[in-house]
Amino acid sequence: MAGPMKMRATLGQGFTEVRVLMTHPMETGQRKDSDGKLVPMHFIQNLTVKLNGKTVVDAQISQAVSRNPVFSFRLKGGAKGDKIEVAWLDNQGDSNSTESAVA
Amino acid sequence: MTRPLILAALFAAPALAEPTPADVQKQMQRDFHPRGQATMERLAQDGVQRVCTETRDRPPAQVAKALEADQMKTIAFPEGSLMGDWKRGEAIAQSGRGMTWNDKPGDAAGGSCYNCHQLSPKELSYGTIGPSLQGFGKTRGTSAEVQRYVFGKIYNAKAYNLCSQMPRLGASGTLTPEQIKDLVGLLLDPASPVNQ
Amino acid sequence: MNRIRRALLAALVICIARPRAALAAWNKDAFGAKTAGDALKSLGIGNAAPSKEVTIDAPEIAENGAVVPIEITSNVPGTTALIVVIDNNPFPLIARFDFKENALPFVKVNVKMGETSDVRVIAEAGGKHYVATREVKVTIGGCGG
Amino acid sequence: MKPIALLAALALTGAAQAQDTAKEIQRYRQMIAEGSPVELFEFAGEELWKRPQGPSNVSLEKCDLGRGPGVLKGAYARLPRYFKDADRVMDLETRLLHCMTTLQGRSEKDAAARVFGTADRPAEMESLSAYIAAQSRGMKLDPGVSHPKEKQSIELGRALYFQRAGAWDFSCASCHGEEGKRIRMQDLPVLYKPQFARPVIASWPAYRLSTSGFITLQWRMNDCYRQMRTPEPNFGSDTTVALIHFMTVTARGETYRGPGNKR
Repeated sequence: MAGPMKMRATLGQGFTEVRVLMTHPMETGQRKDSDGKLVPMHFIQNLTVKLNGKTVVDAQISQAVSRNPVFSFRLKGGAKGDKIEVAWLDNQGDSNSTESAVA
Repeated sequence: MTRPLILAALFAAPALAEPTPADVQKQMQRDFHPRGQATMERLAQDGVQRVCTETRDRPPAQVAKALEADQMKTIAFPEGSLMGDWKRGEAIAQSGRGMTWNDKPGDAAGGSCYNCHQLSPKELSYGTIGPSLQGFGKTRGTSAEVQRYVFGKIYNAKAYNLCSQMPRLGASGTLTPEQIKDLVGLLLDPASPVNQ
Repeated sequence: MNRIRRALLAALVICIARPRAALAAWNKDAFGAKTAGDALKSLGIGNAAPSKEVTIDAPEIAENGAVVPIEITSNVPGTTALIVVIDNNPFPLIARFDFKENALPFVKVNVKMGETSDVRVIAEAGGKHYVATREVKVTIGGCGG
Repeated sequence: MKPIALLAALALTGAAQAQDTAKEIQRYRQMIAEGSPVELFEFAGEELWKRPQGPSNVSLEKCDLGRGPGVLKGAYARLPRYFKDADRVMDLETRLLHCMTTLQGRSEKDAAARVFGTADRPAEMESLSAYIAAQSRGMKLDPGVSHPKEKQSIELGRALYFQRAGAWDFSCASCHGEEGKRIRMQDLPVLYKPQFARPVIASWPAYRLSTSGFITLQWRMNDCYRQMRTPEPNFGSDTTVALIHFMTVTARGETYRGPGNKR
């Protein structure tokens, strides 16, 4: 039930900028819903960025990353058409990934 | 070839006339629906609202005087001291609840005071639509007249300044006389943070 | 024969280990720590030297603690990881980013802050740690839009 | 929370520092704009635009937003305006509702059942607004001003802006009537004056940081009236469209740079 993800990888000056947006509630487990009940913790824990199939960034994150996370990473060099893949896994076992080519 | 032009001109002429408050009220009656405690009667302007709309809040002095006198009659001044508990007053001043379509009718409302006024120096998230009331009681004291003025002003601000932007918090049924007394306490009590 | 067996075994190990490794990669102790000190200890970070080569770009004042943008970079040669800690958050460890050779030690992300706090970024390079600190003030607002 | 301590510190410092504060908050907003998840809503909106729905099981791709069926580029910047087929002035959301009923064959009740969403479940109208508005980025706001019904709508909007009503006697101008005022800490733009309307209108609809949801101008009208203690305005009514129309005309000529970000 993972919502949409969106990614853009563009050539910058000497590096490739990867900007990725994910739909995720990033619930801290401390927020109460309208009925006053605590909303259970639900957040992305692992995030990986792959360049042409090889992991280049491996991240562990906490519930303190804002809702609907937006990350930017920079990869060395890079060329048009290089394949970038970003995947995440949350504490409830949900996951999602997206792929795009450097433009 | 000139016919469409003439037609357009005919159409345009009445359309340009600025709608009167009565026209607007009719339009709103068509375009709104009641929800919760917010009934359709709330769209019907009373004399104060109509005059202030028509004159863009600058009513002729004579009209203002007459209507202010009418408004003064709506104020039910309780007997005895009008100075309540400033601590309860502070909570009422902080709360912005009450009278909206999603507030429950029975629940205690607030005065939304901090939305527009500076009061206690401890609260720095205050609005500036109304004047700062910090230190209000310091110079004015707590005489019966001052208490009466403050109570009356909160109960029905329009009795003192016809086109004030301040709601008629007592006359509209938002706050009870007891709550207004607590706000008087907040403004006048020497122990209130407002006067520190 | 032996080589084939070894290769098969290795493949098998990878197959089993992989998903588990992904799950285990989240450092429960470090992320569950209630103080920045405990979190860093769990990550095996002792003394970190203050360094101008580690930079944090963040607003001095954030209108809304739910969304505080930070941009972190390390110019320390051979940086392999960046760790983000927000001292006054209930769980101070925010993130750990490990960079392989093709990634620059740079991240931009929005984080939540419960209150005004120091934001600390620690860079790991050659087994050593370098730190930068920046205070972000958190304010609240009115009724919005 | 220690905002109080912070604000106290701010209050104690001089005017120069107050200026720094304003500058820092400006910088915060700039950084927010660069890292906003607003694109997620644009993305979801694109899917909704192309997804067949309703009894007719067709998408909205043939919907005419004023520049011809299916033309999205620059369409938002030219709204609200008069539509001959409906014989009335429409803003984006009203027009979308029209397309949902006429093209997709949905009942108005169904299409308008849930027009304001939550962070967990954005409304169809919100995502669609994000997608469509984004395709007017960089274009000048150019709402309709010449048709008699457009003129009528603008005048109605102006009159509504100053109409006192509701349990607390408010008009829009009660809060948005004088320069330099604020409610709590929130600045209040004077929306009948071009210099204030321009930056505001050019950034709606928007992602709202405090709720992580997407908000539209129809929502803004609705929630202002709620706080004005009136009954609830009907979604897409002439009243809400006229107010949006009046304010957009006041902001006319400004370059559209939304969907924006609100606190």
